[in-house]
Amino acid sequence: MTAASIAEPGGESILDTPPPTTSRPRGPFGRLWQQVKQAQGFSKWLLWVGAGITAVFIVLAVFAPLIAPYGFDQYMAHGVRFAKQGSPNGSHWFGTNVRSVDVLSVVIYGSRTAIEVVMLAVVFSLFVGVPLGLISGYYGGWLDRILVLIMDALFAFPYLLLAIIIAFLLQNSVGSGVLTAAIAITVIYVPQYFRVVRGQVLSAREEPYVEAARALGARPRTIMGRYLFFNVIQSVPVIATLNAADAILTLAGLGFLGFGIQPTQAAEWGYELQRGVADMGAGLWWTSVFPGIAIVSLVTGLTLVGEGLNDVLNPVLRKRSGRRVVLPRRDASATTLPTRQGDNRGRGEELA
Amino acid sequence: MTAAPVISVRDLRVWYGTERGPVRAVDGVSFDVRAGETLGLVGESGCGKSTLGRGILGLLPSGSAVDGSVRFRDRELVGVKQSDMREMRGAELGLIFQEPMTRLDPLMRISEHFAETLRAHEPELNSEEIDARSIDTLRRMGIPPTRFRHYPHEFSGGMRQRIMIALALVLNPAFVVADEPTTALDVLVEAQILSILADLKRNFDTSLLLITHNLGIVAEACERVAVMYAGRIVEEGDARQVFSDPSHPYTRELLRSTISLSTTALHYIPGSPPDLVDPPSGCHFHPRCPSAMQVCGSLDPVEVRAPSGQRVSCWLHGPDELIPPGGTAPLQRQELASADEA
Amino acid sequence: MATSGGSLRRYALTRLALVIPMILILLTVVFLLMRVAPGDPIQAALGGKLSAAQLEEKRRAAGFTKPLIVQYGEYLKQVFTLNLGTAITDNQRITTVLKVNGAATLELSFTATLIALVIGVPIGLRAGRLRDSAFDAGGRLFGIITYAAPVFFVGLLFQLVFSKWLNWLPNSGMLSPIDQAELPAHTHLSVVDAIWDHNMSAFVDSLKHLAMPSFTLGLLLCGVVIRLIRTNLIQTLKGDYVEAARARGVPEHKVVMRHAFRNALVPVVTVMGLQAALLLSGAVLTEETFNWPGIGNQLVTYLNNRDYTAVQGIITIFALAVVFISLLIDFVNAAIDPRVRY
Amino acid sequence: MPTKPDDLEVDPAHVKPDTTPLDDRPVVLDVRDLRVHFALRGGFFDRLLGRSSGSVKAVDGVSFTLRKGEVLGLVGESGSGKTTTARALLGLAPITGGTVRFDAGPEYGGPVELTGLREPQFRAVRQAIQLVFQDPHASLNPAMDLATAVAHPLKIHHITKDRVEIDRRVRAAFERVGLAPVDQYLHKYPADLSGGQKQRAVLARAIMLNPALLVADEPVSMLDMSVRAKILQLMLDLKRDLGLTYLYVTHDLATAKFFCDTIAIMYLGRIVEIGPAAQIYADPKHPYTRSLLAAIPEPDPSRAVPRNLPRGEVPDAARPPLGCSFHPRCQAAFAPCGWEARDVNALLEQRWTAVAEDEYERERVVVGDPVELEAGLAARLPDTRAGSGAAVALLDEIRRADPDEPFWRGVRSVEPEPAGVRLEFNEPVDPALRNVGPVRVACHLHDPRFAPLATPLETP
Repeated sequence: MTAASIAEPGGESILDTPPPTTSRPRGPFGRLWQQVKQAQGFSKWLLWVGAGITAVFIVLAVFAPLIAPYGFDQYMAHGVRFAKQGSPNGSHWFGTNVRSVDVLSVVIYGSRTAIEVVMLAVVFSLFVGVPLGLISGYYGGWLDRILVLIMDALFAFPYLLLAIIIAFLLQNSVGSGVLTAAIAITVIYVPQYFRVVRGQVLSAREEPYVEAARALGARPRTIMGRYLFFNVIQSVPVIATLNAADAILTLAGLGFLGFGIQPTQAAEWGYELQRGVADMGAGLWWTSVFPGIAIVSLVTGLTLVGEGLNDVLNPVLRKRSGRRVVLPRRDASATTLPTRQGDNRGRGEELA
Repeated sequence: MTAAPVISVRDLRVWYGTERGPVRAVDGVSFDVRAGETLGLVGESGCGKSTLGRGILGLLPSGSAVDGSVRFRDRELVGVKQSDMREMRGAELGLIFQEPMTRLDPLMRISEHFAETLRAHEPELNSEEIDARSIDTLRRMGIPPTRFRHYPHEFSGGMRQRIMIALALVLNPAFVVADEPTTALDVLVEAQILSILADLKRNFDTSLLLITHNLGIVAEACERVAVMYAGRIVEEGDARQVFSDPSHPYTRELLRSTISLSTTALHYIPGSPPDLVDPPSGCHFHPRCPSAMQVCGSLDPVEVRAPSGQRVSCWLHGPDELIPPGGTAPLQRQELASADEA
Repeated sequence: MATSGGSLRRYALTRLALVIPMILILLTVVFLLMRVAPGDPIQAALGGKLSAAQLEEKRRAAGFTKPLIVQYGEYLKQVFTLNLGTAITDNQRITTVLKVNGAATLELSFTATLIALVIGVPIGLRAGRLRDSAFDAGGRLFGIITYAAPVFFVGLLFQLVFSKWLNWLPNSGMLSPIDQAELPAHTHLSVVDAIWDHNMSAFVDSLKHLAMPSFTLGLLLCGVVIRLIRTNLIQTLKGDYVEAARARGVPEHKVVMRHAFRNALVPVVTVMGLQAALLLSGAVLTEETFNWPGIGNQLVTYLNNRDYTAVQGIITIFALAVVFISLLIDFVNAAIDPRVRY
Repeated sequence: MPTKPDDLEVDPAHVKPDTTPLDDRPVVLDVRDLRVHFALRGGFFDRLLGRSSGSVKAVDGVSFTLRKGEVLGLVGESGSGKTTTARALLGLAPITGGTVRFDAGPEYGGPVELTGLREPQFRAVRQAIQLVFQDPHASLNPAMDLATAVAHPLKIHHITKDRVEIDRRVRAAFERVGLAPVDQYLHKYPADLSGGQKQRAVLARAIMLNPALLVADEPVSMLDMSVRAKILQLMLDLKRDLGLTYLYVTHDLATAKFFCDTIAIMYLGRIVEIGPAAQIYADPKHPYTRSLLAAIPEPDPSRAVPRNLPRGEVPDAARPPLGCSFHPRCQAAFAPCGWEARDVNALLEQRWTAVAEDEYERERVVVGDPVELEAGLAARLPDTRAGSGAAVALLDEIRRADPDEPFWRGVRSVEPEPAGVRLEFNEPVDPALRNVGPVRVACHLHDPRFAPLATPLETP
């Protein structure tokens, strides 16, 4: 509490350069889009390549029935059973697996499952984590302390185990489908949103504009809704995409350990990999390599988007400028007069 | 003036890039600082004074472009190799910063800061010599030797600024840039630091470029003053002379709008400083200048020697032969919207 | 603010006292998770094998008929007396499981962390320092892909290439059966046991078994390490004290290593501590892929057998491990950062 | 020489049309013995053992009155409690003691006692008291355009929901603060404006609810020199036109001199001097006020004079010095000012900063490194060579080297002990504000009981 912060009149921080005269489109989404558009160099590459990969999987997921040659659990067509563990060929490009199901169809339908689960999980955890973080951070006190302890405990807990236990416990009541997986994954991501939002609220709460709102007589609800929310959710797109990537790995992990979605419910890549372990021992690579590549690609795609967004939105990582300045030659400017005839001091003494 | 300049800056330009285009932070600046002299560089925020100070030491963000000339004694600093520049920084050229609270590495003891600095430039020193020299410099800045091995967070803001000054001076540099060294400090501590800076040349024989927005500090601590506006030096000369008889309209208006204990009436300059991405043509001050003439908006002013002795870049002082016919007529301007002013 | 004399010991005591509520909360979470589970643990584990009367007897013996609060008390008592009960399905004491399988997990996690640090730290450092260079782009992509590839998939590929096609490394397990039989279990860490016994062939054998699982898990962590170090280094490189060090002419490698990297370590260590969760989760999957006799592998077995007591015991162990790691991390941070101790 | 543009010049005499003498106007704010103490969040261990880790007395017994149309300047360095005082008036910092009576007249609902108000009740008071912050950029929500931000007080207090009415009022406020042409500014975001423009918008928001009292916390200190006068002028115009009363919080004595009718100088949570601005500037009584005034760098090289500055810095508010908080820095301090054990450390450090390295080493061996001495009226300085009397000799030496050091005026006795030396100090007396002419000063120099002691003092 001593000489910490007093006025900094000449402070070159805020009032450094006069602001541009043109007004930019705003609103939270306008601002986000504005920043995304300004991405440069590698960040831009990350964003667009990631978005491209993700878009491919979204298309696969939405139009799976039209794109996939067979159903996700179809093992025969036209009355003919497919070969068991058949190698890739003209009619089954990715081969067939131990259940005689077409691997290509499983991979395509798998993207549908993955995206369903991840979207549900992200939406659920946003709806739980963000308000909790806002309330906890703004009010503080015992409620905050208890929530923080619980969330920290959940966060520190090995997330896969948590998901397994939740899935395991929900098996009897909810079943072992998409919803169970989504809830299990939600539980492990809520603490992340909570932590991030709460952290942002804690720092935003000290901002003069929040105090100004209080000084105007605004109620806590108004302050949270109008002053904190939009300034706090800036980092949410980044975590949401990175978490979506992470959630796909968790879903696959659940499937791999046998606690995920059962093959009768939907096609799931992790489960396919688990079944592929035995095949791999026999040298039958296609039953596991294709679903594996699908996981890696989708996760990579989402992570690239997340990293790209982080570059663009995170003020810490944002660069002030990327462009190199090239000075125009002096004599190019007609108004610059090279003669400095008035100066008759200093020049002559240039070198001692 | 007989002393040779320690630093001689000629036509220096420093531009750096932003999304909106290059910022002409320093746009053709010339001045000298002589041995043992303190030159005050004064200007409002955003006028490029900090960029100028850093430009001399080669500490600019990547993507900046520099040309012109900075001579330190007989060495040219513009375009010098980074490694050579590094060797000169600290040893020959020092820098004191605005915000002392964050300038010391929080994980290192004060003693380690000194050891690192001295070892970087004088590797032959042993640790007793390093300690002795550091403690001696600190003592001259008013830091007791008992606190030599403390961590930065154990010091107050004023103490940290004293430590920063000691760190800049422990190698006895010939030239030091002090960039708003007291702006973040309380007024009593500011006065303490200013008196330390004023003693510099007595104790260390160091030339100082004191960058500030506060005319009072210049009056207090500097022999000469250079007034900077929108990337250019508009007036430069003996401090007493400039303060008592300012030649450039900007200097005059700035002095009048400064609120001091002797202020009896409020005065201000209309408009606000220009955007350095797209500065006004001709004299950058002409849109705000109460004395603007036709010529001011079209031609860059030429530096002349004012009758009172200071160098000034303003068409009011000529040279008359360069002003086109009719150029001295008063400039007709649109009425400024009142909010454009602030 | 400037309270000097705060000691590491005092900090350690304070921090230790905080462990108790953290453990209690985690234990409560574990207990509630396991008890709100619908269905009957005994029925689930042994149903069909025993008669109804025998099941009822088992139920009473296991204490499932008592009120929940009593069960909770007994559970806490168990944990604090370091007796985690006996598995229902195979009658193994959970503490034995911890000793035998825990050692295998420790061996795997430790080696994997080592690999992640050895690969990740230099890449992250260089990528952060040369931001936006080709190296940075490559390093980031490497980090992203190693993180994006699920451990079990990477494990499968490794098995396919190094075991099936090249036949260099054993497909799975911790030791070949012959060494397994010969090597006495001093520590249950096969590499250490082999050295202890001066058993060269067992040593090589254990390393060969360790290679693929630890690399698989190490690569996963490596992505996290690269990202963390890079981001934090970029941040600290912008620090005011870094610029100040440069202004004193401190050589660039010292600026990076001593100032930027050391300051970046504080958040890196903190987040790495939280990544213990990732490590343990990854370990479960790796163990399953390579049939590594670790505690995660054992957990999956018990889960599949619906053995609630065993699952609860193992989860408790994980929870305690998490608390222990976070404690360790805080001590490391206190050692790095003098400000933490106050 | 061009002539000065007269239209920009404003004679301050014109902006104070209310000719009623200040003392005859109604009291808007009456603050008595205001205290804002923050409990120190001690370590977990302390709380576990039930140890209290004390409190920071950010504001410790502040009293002043503010009459209608008055401008009171609350002046002090950082840590003086001036901002906390301002925030407490709006319920943004907890009032832990004293009374604060706010009475802006019947149109604002009559007198209110602010101490003990709960947050929902305070919200109503905040229609009548408005706050302007130091940093105009940070005090506007970056995600809100100016029109929404300025209109927001109307919505918060449910004044009106009529869009036309809101628009009319917002435009009027924009005009009033000089954000014209209005249409050009209505839908800008804070990031698009210069510092001065933002501060105008903040002022527009502040006057939206027709407040009676405006608390301005360093409203111009982050603005450029050439802009400050403009905003101050605007504030004076608003005061004249809207009948406002100002509490002007600042560290800048120069703007305060111009702007304020009354000045209160704060140091470490207390007012040390308060009175009419003209008196304070013409004849400062408290040594602290004197040093503040002497320390302001004047933009006039011919007037730069060497000054006798107080040493050191503002102490930690969690552990304030005994007696007068300013005594460790004060050149004129004497016996009753509160000399105590902790001052011995400062004495030694001051000594060791001055002497040569070898002497320092020699003396440090005698008494060891200074340890953190607790506040108290007796100090024991260890002597590593017990019984040699080296510590006593050292103290004598220090005293001989600088006999005028105020520290010695506070020492009552120096007693050699077996393992060192024991210093005892005079009983500290807390200085209270007392009338000295037209001003009130808290300093023993102006207390007739002690004043005789203040002249060069005989020490035991």
